[in-house]
Amino acid sequence: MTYKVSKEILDAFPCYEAMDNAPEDLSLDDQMKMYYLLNLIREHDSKLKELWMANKMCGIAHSYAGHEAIAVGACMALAKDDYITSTHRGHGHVIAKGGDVRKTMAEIYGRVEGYNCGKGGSMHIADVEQGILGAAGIVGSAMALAVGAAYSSVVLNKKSVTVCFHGDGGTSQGVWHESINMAGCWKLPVIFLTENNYWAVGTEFTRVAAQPEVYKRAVAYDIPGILTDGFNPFAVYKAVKSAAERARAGQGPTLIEARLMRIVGHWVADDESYRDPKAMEVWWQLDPIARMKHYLIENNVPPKSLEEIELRAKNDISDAVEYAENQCNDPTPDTLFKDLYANDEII
Amino acid sequence: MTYKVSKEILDAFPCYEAMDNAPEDLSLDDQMKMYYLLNLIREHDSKLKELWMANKMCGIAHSYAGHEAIAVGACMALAKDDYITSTHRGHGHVIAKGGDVRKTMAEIYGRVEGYNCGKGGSMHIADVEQGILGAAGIVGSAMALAVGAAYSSVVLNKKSVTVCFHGDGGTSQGVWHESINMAGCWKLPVIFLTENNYWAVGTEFTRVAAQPEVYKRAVAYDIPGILTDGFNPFAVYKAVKSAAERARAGQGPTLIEARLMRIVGHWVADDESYRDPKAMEVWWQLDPIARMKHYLIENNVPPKSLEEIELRAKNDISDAVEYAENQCNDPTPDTLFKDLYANDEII
Amino acid sequence: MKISVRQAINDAIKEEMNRDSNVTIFGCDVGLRGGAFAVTKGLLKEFGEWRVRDTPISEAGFTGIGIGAAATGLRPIVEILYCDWITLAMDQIVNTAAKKRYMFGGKINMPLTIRAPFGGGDGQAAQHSQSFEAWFNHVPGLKVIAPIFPEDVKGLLKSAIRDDNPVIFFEHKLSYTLEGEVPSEDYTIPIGKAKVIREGSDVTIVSYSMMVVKALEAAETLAKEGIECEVIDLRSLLPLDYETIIDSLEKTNRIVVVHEANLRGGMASDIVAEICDRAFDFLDAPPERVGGLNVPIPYCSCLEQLVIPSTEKIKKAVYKALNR
Amino acid sequence: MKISVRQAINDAIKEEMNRDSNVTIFGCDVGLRGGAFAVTKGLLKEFGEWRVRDTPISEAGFTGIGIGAAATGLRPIVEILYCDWITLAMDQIVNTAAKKRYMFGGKINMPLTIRAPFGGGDGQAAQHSQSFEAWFNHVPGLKVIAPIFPEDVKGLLKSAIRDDNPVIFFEHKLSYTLEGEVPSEDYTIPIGKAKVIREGSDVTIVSYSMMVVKALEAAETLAKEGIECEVIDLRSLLPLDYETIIDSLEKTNRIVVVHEANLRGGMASDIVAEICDRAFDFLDAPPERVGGLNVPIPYCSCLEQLVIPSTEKIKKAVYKALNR
Ligand SMILES: Cc1ncc(C[n+]2csc(CCOP(=O)(O)OP(=O)(O)O)c2C)c(N)n1
Ligand SMILES: Cc1ncc(C[n+]2csc(CCOP(=O)(O)OP(=O)(O)O)c2C)c(N)n1
Ligand SMILES: [Mg+2]
Ligand SMILES: [Mg+2]
Repeated sequence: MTYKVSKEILDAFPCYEAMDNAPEDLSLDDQMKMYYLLNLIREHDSKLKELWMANKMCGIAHSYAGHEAIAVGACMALAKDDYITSTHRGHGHVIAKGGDVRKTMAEIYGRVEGYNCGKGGSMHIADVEQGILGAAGIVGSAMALAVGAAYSSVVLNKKSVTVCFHGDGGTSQGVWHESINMAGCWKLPVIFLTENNYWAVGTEFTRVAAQPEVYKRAVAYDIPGILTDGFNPFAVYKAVKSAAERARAGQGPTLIEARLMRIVGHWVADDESYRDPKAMEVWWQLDPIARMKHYLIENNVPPKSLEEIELRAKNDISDAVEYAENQCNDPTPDTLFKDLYANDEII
Repeated sequence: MTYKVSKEILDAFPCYEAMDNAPEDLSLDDQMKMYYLLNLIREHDSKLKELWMANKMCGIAHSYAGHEAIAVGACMALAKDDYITSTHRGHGHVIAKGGDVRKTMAEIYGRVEGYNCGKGGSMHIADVEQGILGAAGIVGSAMALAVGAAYSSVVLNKKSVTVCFHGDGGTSQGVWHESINMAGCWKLPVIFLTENNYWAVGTEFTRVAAQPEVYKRAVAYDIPGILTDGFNPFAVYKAVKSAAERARAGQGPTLIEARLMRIVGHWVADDESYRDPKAMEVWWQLDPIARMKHYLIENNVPPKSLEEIELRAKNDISDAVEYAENQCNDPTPDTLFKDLYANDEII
Repeated sequence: MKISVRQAINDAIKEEMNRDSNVTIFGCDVGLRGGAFAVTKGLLKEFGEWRVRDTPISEAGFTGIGIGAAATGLRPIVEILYCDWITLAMDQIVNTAAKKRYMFGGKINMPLTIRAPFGGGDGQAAQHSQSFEAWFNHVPGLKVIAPIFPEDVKGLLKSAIRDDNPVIFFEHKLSYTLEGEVPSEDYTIPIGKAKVIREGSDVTIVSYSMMVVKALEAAETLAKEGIECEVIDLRSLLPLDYETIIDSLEKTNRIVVVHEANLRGGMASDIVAEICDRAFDFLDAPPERVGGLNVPIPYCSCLEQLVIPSTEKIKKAVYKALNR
Repeated sequence: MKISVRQAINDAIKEEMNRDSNVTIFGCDVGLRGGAFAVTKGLLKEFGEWRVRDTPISEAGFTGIGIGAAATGLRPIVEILYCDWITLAMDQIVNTAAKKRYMFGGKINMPLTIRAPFGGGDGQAAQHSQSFEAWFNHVPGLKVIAPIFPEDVKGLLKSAIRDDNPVIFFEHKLSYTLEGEVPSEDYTIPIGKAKVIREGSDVTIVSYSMMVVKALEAAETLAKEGIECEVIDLRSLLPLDYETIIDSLEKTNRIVVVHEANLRGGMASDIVAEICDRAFDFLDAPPERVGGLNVPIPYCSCLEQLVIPSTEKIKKAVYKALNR
């Protein structure tokens, strides 16, 4: 039985790619891991609104709900010592790359046990150990960073590739162009992964992009441009996998456009005055979790084991929230000048 | 008799376009004017080295010698109230657009009678009356300016188009991308004219560009990309003319790559330690002045009238130098704070 | 008429757009969404997309477009949604907007207003909380203003829009709901004039933007202890009204300068140095400065609140100014 | 051994590249051409293009690449050919390089050196002559240095390269041919230490970069009039060695701060304000500041020379400091 998608959505989303077959190199274990990660990210970011409303976090946060296939598909194709750079909508990237949800949640709570000791918050979570070079609050700014990491890999003879996640909005930044140009010219092991979710806050991409089909811009850098279904973790996996192989073989960067729809608000308490949020809901038909679940069941995975995974994800997030809420501490004033300069030098 | 170009050059310069026919809409008078302007610019910029050596100018200057076909071809396709933005190598643009060589020379001398009252110098000559929005010392920075002028034209219902001259080096700046993207998206009447002379100071374009065929990058903005022979004033004229028509018809921008070779040094006293200047000289075969002269003679213009034009250009520049040298004055200290704020307000 | 700062900005822009058809807005989400802080609500509908332009996330590019448009007949207002990102447009602002008139011998006009919401205090961390006014103070060719009360915000924004020079207009991100009286008729407030908003004879407190509110709070509590502070709201930073400051200093002989931006390299240093130049003899005590601590703004409120000057710190500075 | 500043920089970089294979250079024309000012001559040949990288004209991009490389194991030196264009990389420097370690709770390293030739005086006009050190002084997380003599240039550049923080290294464009003795053995000079380069008891002149040379000139002519100036070369601006300044001030009780950058919002204001904080009682006269005039640098020398501080102006400031 194929997964059902309405004609309306299929028409609006021509890059739809059915989830018929898992990529050959993904074991069932891998697939189950992916399913867990999809759920873990969803659970994690579904908590945000509640936390924000209850004043548990300090600033604001952006939910990755609906985008999970991209981070999970991409990071599944990476090794631990590969790098990623992330965005303001970064929890999914961090978790998919191996981040610890206790530490992400603690950071969102502004706790000293958080990844950034409470100094970064939702928009800046980093874990260099896991190759997570950090989220960035400045749209587009991490592009060059990613290229720098890829440059390091070459000079230091590491086999790492770097995946640079960014939104459609980020593709309008100058540094997007500068970065891809240099990476393309020097054939650096970096993958530019555009999460084209059609929106940048309240602005539709087609209103501000001369060429909204991002993958076509690859011609301008003489590199491959790939369009993929951003709601489909297998599709993203395949695209990133082949780009990573290319990169490791010294053939240079790839521009991957993972297309999807930002179904949720821009940030956790977005009133979406600029569009009708109700009209977005049909897009949940493409929910990567539902699609993957359908695929796994079709492929004889017992529903019960999937439910177990779902429950585990839920519990892990509850645990993370409980941890952040009750077992963690606010940073003390004496940490204020710590971490500014190397060796905590004070200037 | 066709104009002779060596096989070596033809191989190295595949975009060579023979000057067989003048564009139909160019009268003989127009052509003679173009011939004059080519010579005027050449004479003007051939003086620079001497002036620099003799300490007549304050800072540095960049010669447009060899590039004349581009400015002259392009500006011939424009009206007085069309706009141009220029670069560090800007004298040619200014003169072709109607600038007065007495005032450019006076400015280079740092005289108060110069276009910028001695405050701008070689790299910043502007004449808003003639639609010359100014040269720019920051490579690439005038891109957005040009788009802004085009934006004005639309809002103010003017018929002006704007030509944005820039070098291959400028195409690597982020603002290049941002500007073309917005112009393309909003279909603004602007023409991006890349003078791809293969070099940016001591760096060959192919060493720093993933896609050195600049016109191909037009795909990234869903606009037309045109490659043209930058040593051929007719070819440039035609390309700009058609792009201007497109722009005036509300169909948006065009990216024109005028390819040529920077035969001269980057700046007037460049020792060119990074390349062999002797090896560049073969490129003078493509000298736009020689080619145009050949064409005109072939088309029955008496050589004598061409020599008259050449002499006139020479004299006009001698006059300009004489003017700047002997009839102009250094700015007086009381002008120091003038022109900083509107109405010479002092803050 | 009592309105919020948000309304004051919206009204100022709307009135100027009605008054002058060359006024045009550029910025991320200024149109359909009406601005992230809802300050441009309704304008797209009223004036159409050619005058209220939603831009891509291209700060350098759309600032540059504003500059080009200003040089060719429009009177643009560019919004940089958070002043932190003005870093992306520094070349355009500093090397082109500020210098074009001068470099070109006065032959070009630059009627450009750049609105830049600034300041911290709401847990948005290091890249969404900064205050960069001191940088622009260092750039000849610009004007810089940072009013806080609705009346001043409206009157000065209108002056900025009408001004033929590039003006950087800082509005505090936490001020949008702050309310106050504004005149009902059309009015402007001249750029470059400070305002004594509280009279006092013991110490002069000079400040701008949100810190004015805290300075007033500090002054009120100090008054209960018998210390009368004169509070000056600078409103404009470039040009800066030293006359008003020195007149006050002549009376109080003690001065405290307060701002939210981190102290090192901040506006307060410039003001103190200038006071030393112009009125050293009026000083009965070292001039005091209160500014943000010299760290990036941390995310968690517990730390953030230590970085941004508090009423308490202002009070301490006043005591210090009085104790010698 | 007597060498030029140009040679000092070249030697410093070469020695550090030999010492540490992670040191890597990025910039326009740093390779094949050996730098517009010929400071990186020969390095491409010696170290290959992966360590000496000619970049496209993408200041934001290649600065960002330097930052990313610094975060992942390299120790990059980024050259911004003229400091005027550092405006293009402000976001990368201010929002990423300066803040990454802090925002990430100390979990990332940022051993990055940004070389930025600065200053005017050679007729290159408004976009090729600026001095922006004061901006970076306002950014916590950075270090800023601006030495002028070959020994200091070499020793401090080596320290900058070895430093695990982002360091902005300003070198004066007119200083490359300036010669001086340097030790022949491997040495470094610590960041953050000023140097008394002339002793005197009447007035303290504090300066850095090219203005140190002019301050010395002024001091020499003043000595003939019997006025003995103590001249301090700050060398480092952030951190800044107030101890050395105050020690001198304790002796002279009069101070003149001199820099080339335009005065308003410049380093001198910060130094004066800080002196008022730390040593007001040592001041027998108002602290004097000498800086560039508050205009963009004009092209013609006749005007440019009015903008940049002259020996004469420094002398006048010394007289002023002494006359009360
Ligand atoms: C330089 C900069 N400009 C503007 C913003 C404000 N902003 C935050 S997220 C965002 C939209 C980003 O859109 P996109 O890149 O498509 O990512 P998405 O939110 O869709 O995941 C904007 C404009 C910013 N953070 N940085
Ligand atoms: C932002 C910036 N970076 C670097 C420079 C130094 N510079 C001046 S001209 C030039 C080369 C420009 O090359 P291109 O755009 O191809 O123009 P061309 O000189 O070949 O005409 C460079 C690097 C500059 N002026 N501005
Ligand atoms: Mg998006
Ligand atoms: Mg070139």
